[in-house]
Amino acid sequence: GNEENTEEELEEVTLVLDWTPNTNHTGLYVAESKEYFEEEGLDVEIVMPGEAGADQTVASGQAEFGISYQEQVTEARTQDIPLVSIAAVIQHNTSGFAAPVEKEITSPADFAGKTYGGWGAPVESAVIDALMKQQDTSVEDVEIVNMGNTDFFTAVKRDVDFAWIYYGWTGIEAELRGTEIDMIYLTDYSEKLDYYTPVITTNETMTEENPETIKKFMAAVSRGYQDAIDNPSEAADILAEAVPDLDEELVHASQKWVSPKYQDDADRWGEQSTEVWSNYAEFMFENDLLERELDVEAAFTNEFLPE
Amino acid sequence: MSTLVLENITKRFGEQMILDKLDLQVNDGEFVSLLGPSGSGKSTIFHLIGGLYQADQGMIRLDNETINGKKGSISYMPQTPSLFPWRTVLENVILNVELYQKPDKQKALEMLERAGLKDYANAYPHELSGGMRQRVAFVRSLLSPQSFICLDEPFSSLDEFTRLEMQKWLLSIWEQERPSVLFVTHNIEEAIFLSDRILVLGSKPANVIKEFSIDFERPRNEKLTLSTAFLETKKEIYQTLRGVLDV
Amino acid sequence: MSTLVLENITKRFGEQMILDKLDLQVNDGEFVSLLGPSGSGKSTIFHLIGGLYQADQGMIRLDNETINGKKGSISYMPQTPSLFPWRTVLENVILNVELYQKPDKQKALEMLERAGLKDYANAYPHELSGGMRQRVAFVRSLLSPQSFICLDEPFSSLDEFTRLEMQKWLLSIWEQERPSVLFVTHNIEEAIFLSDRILVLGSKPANVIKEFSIDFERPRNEKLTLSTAFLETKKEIYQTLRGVLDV
Amino acid sequence: MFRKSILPISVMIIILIIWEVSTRFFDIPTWVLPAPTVIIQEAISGWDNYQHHILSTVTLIVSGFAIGISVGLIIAIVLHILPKIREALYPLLIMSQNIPIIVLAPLLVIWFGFGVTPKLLIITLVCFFPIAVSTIDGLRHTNPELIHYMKMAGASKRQIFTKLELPYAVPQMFSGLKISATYSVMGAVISEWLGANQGIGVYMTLASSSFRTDRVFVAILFIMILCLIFFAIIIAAEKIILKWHPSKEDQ
Amino acid sequence: MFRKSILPISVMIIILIIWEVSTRFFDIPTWVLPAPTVIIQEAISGWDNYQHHILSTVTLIVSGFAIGISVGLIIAIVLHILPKIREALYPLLIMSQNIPIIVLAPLLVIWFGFGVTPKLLIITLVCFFPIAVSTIDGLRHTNPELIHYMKMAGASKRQIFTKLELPYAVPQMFSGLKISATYSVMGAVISEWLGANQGIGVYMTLASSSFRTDRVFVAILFIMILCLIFFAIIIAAEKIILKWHPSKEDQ
Ligand SMILES: Nc1ncnc2c1ncn2[C@@H]1O[C@H](COP(=O)(O)OP(=O)(O)OP(=O)(O)O)[C@@H](O)[C@H]1O
Ligand SMILES: Nc1ncnc2c1ncn2[C@@H]1O[C@H](COP(=O)(O)OP(=O)(O)OP(=O)(O)O)[C@@H](O)[C@H]1O
Ligand SMILES: [Mg+2]
Ligand SMILES: [Mg+2]
Repeated sequence: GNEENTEEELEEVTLVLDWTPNTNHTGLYVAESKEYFEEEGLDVEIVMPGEAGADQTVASGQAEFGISYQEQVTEARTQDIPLVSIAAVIQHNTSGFAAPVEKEITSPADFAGKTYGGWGAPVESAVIDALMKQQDTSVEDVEIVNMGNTDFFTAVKRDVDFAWIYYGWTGIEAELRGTEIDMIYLTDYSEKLDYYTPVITTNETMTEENPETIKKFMAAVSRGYQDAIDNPSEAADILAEAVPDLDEELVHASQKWVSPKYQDDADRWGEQSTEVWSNYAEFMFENDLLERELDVEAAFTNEFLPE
Repeated sequence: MSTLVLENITKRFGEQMILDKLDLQVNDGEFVSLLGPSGSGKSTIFHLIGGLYQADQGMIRLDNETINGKKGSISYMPQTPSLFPWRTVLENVILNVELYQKPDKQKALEMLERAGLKDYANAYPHELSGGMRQRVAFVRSLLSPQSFICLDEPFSSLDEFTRLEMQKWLLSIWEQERPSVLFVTHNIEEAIFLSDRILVLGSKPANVIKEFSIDFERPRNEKLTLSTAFLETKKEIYQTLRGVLDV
Repeated sequence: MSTLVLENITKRFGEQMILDKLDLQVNDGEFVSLLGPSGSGKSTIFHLIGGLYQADQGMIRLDNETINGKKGSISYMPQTPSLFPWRTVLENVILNVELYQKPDKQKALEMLERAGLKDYANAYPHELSGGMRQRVAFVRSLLSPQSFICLDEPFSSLDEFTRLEMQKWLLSIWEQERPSVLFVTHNIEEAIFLSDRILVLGSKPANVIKEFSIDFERPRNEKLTLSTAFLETKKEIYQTLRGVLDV
Repeated sequence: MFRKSILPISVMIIILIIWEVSTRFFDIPTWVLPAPTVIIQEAISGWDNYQHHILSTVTLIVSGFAIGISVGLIIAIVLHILPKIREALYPLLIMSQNIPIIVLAPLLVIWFGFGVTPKLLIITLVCFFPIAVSTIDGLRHTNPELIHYMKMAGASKRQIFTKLELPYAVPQMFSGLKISATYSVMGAVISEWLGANQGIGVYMTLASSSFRTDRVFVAILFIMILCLIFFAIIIAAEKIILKWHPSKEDQ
Repeated sequence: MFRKSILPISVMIIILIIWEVSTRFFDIPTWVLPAPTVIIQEAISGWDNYQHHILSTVTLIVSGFAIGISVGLIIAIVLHILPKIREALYPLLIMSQNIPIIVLAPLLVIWFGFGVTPKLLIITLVCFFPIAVSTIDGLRHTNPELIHYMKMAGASKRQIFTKLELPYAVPQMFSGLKISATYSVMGAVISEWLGANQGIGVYMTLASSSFRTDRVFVAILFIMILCLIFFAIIIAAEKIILKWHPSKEDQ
């Protein structure tokens, strides 16, 4: 970077989050707080998308970067939406099906006869079915209700027995509350379901016309996540300070849990592999979740990650 | 079968004293008219009797029952027709009966016919002329079940003949059923023709300046209005009223 | 400076024929009264002249200009006061002037004083008595800038003396400025006292049954009403009207 | 009725044409803004897929709207008859409109589960307010001359209310009804986001999350059609009930 | 004014007490339904953290509401004066209320970015409708006797409008204003979900996503307070403007 850059020369870019800030985003806030972006000559505005969601905004060029999920990018690309994933924030899928211990759901076979609370997407039943097939049961025995925006803890109070959560946030909250839950990770039961969630995205216009900007951006972000990996507690402080309305205790606990997962077994933070992308795309296609097959190579790239 | 007594009634609107210690009595079966300058307080007296306003002071008694602020004890025809725009003429005239019992539409239709409104039973008020609306309001008050009747300029918008018709009709009803009537008019002849007694009101604040007993024989008919005695009385009342205005 | 001519005017409401080939003329500076039974169509004639309704047939001309359906050519006082409840008395009387020019409040106040409403300039209409509202509407029409004046029973709610005051006032204005006036009333004496000519309307459908020229000398004063000639005329008109109603 | 709809329909058609042409001209991708023809095509070809959604939503709207206006009217009437209660509860009424549904959702779920009850509650919450406010205001502005007459005639409060104030408030009530009707459709769609297995709202979120903007617009299309139908019913009822009104005549 | 607020305030206090007692009695966890005392405590201790959110939202509401009612009034007036246009556009008006904001959101962001424009648009969209509908209805129900008088007096359409219809519609307009004012606050909060960095809506979603139910309720508390303040302003204005109304007197 060229530190001598005066402020007015900073290039303004917008980054749209997937939802509210959480520990998936820590690296971004660290990069901002430690002025890594400035050092790269960027002025980054981090925006919460609210109901709008990031994908279309990024694809249309209203924002340069966004946070999304592999599943979304896959679906978007098969609809000709020019979204490209440029980094995996967390190497392995940390999501899974959770249930309070008293529901006695410890393996996918226990799903049978229980009620699942989801948001009504077809992918849910496909994934549940994939897990249950491993144990010779089928999603047909599961009652699926749509719980909309209702959060996990509220939902399981009522008709719902289990739901799909990120352990790094909701699971940690459960720990803090002393609510004991059983967690069934997707990765434990199916290779194909070890997809990237979340990922950092940009659009094709950017990759074609502004690769330099992306490089600079990724350089700063990488440093941010590296710091978060090296020093979870300091990173958590930065996030909590940047977004004071978050619960500080949750941020710290979550950060401690998430930090080692950012890079995990990869060579460097953000690395994505063709195998993961094609695995999940295949899974989706096989389950009629995609209308056509994904051009895997175009969906992601590692070229903007720093060496 | 009703005697109305107003005793020592005082009424103010804001600063303005409208009635000052007014005394007034309508005996059982008596027909009393009120004459007085515009704005003197005649309608206000009705509003007090009807219980719409509270007197600042004094007592209003109907058959020895105090009715200060008590509503619904009189049958009332307001100065403006106050018809309900969404009700037809027929529905309007039975409004008052409806408040107390199941209305007798046949009787209402007969009354409307008498008032020359037979063809308009199903018209809405906005389709009527001013005088027709007034007649509707008059029929409505006649249909009311109360036995004490207060009429506030009921015939002001009628031509002389329709007016005479209505007067004669009113008298015929009065002679049959002998309700007590308190009647406001600006027409001295009308007052003399109809009343047993005429009260002339002064102004600012209003009070009964003079009282005239009208002793012409009943039943009366229109010929009376041509008699000298009638014209004599008229002149006298006229002079009194003029005096009121000059004060 | 206005001559009004109605030629061959026919007006129906639905099935009902109200006016049938009516002819009527008011000459420049003339004061013409309309007498006729309630519901005969007097107000309707005004509504036609004022352009509110369209005649089904016939021509209305003011100074040779056809004004069928043309509004705003006359100064008009409706049968009901039609005051704006959110405007004070003063604001109400200048309403009409406002439509054409900047109103002269001083003049309006003087007029109100003349009408005995000086103390009520800032009152709202609901604070007035019926007769007072009528006077407000009267003042409003007098203040209107148009030179042809149509008055629909302007004094029906006034006591005899206030009424006489208003009549004299109207006459004094009329004698000064000589507007053409078309005047509806149910009071025959009033019609004779004020008019140059009286038209008696028949009913269902209405038409001019008879015309009376009133040639009493001007300026007139109230003594006129006691003269035999006056009483004679009155009787005659009375008979005509009675005839109309008997038909 | 028919002649009257020519104008709005032509305006609609013009808008659609402009829309169609500009999407083609500027080459706007379908996922940003699908052309009307694309939407119609999807509406036709997908009919079998989504018709059950529409049916479910319509049921929800009708029952929710019925409950909503009943509640609104009852509240208005009670608050009008009992002014003390009005003073006490009016602020609460207003507050009720400011509980963000997103926040209410978890509570509703805890109390009522994922069934139809919380959804009806939300529609009711959305619907009752305009009709209640309009009716209260309408009732309070009854012509005082007529009220005076009724009082003098000895009408009881109830009679004044049923015979005078209520009919007098009808025009204003209809203003509220129109607003409520409009919102009821939206309310139903929102309520479905609270957790439902079918309905236009569900169809729409699914379409939205899988980037099928054309389907999102199909959903909007049906929402609008439903809404217009509702509105038309209200206006027809208004025409019938207010037929006495003189202002209708010279127009 | 003061005496009048005693009643609603006592009702509020009673509700709060019931709420407080039942949360304690049934031992309801804070993350399900925090007790009022907990909320107040958080409201006080967190003041420094969230006051900028409130300021930002208030600015948004005030400007959005101002634009919204202006648009609503202008639309009502134009549609009233030009009945042809009314026929053509009224259905579109109704439709405008049925574009789900959640669907509009991505489009608005794509068209206008994350600035203040799309937010004001949403508030306007939410606000303008009740005032427009009420005003149109109010204008149409002007006392026909007075209209006849004005016509006979030769008043131009504009004069009839400004001197008669507009003042006559004022009571009904205020019904609409009250509904609009109520919605403007909610509209602002919703608009912030469209992507904003501060505001009560942002504060609320943040609180909600980190399971801080007490803070969510602090947000609701402020939404309600804001809403009541707005409503009170409208009612005060109504009192002043409608002071001539006789119905006010005998109450
Ligand atoms: N609600 C009110 N508020 C204030 N003043 C009022 C009210 N009602 C009547 N007044 C005043 O009381 C006085 C008497 O009014 P009232 O209507 O009784 O007169 P009236 O004798 O019936 O006159 P008219 O013959 O013109 O009908 C008037 O000066 C009027 O201004
Ligand atoms: N808008 C209307 N719709 C239907 N019929 C009407 C309408 N206006 C007036 N009429 C009818 O026209 C006839 C004449 O009415 P108009 O008001 O002209 O009478 P008028 O001579 O002024 O009577 P009055 O002396 O009672 O005021 C009446 O029979 C009335 O019913
Ligand atoms: Mg009176
Ligand atoms: Mg008339």
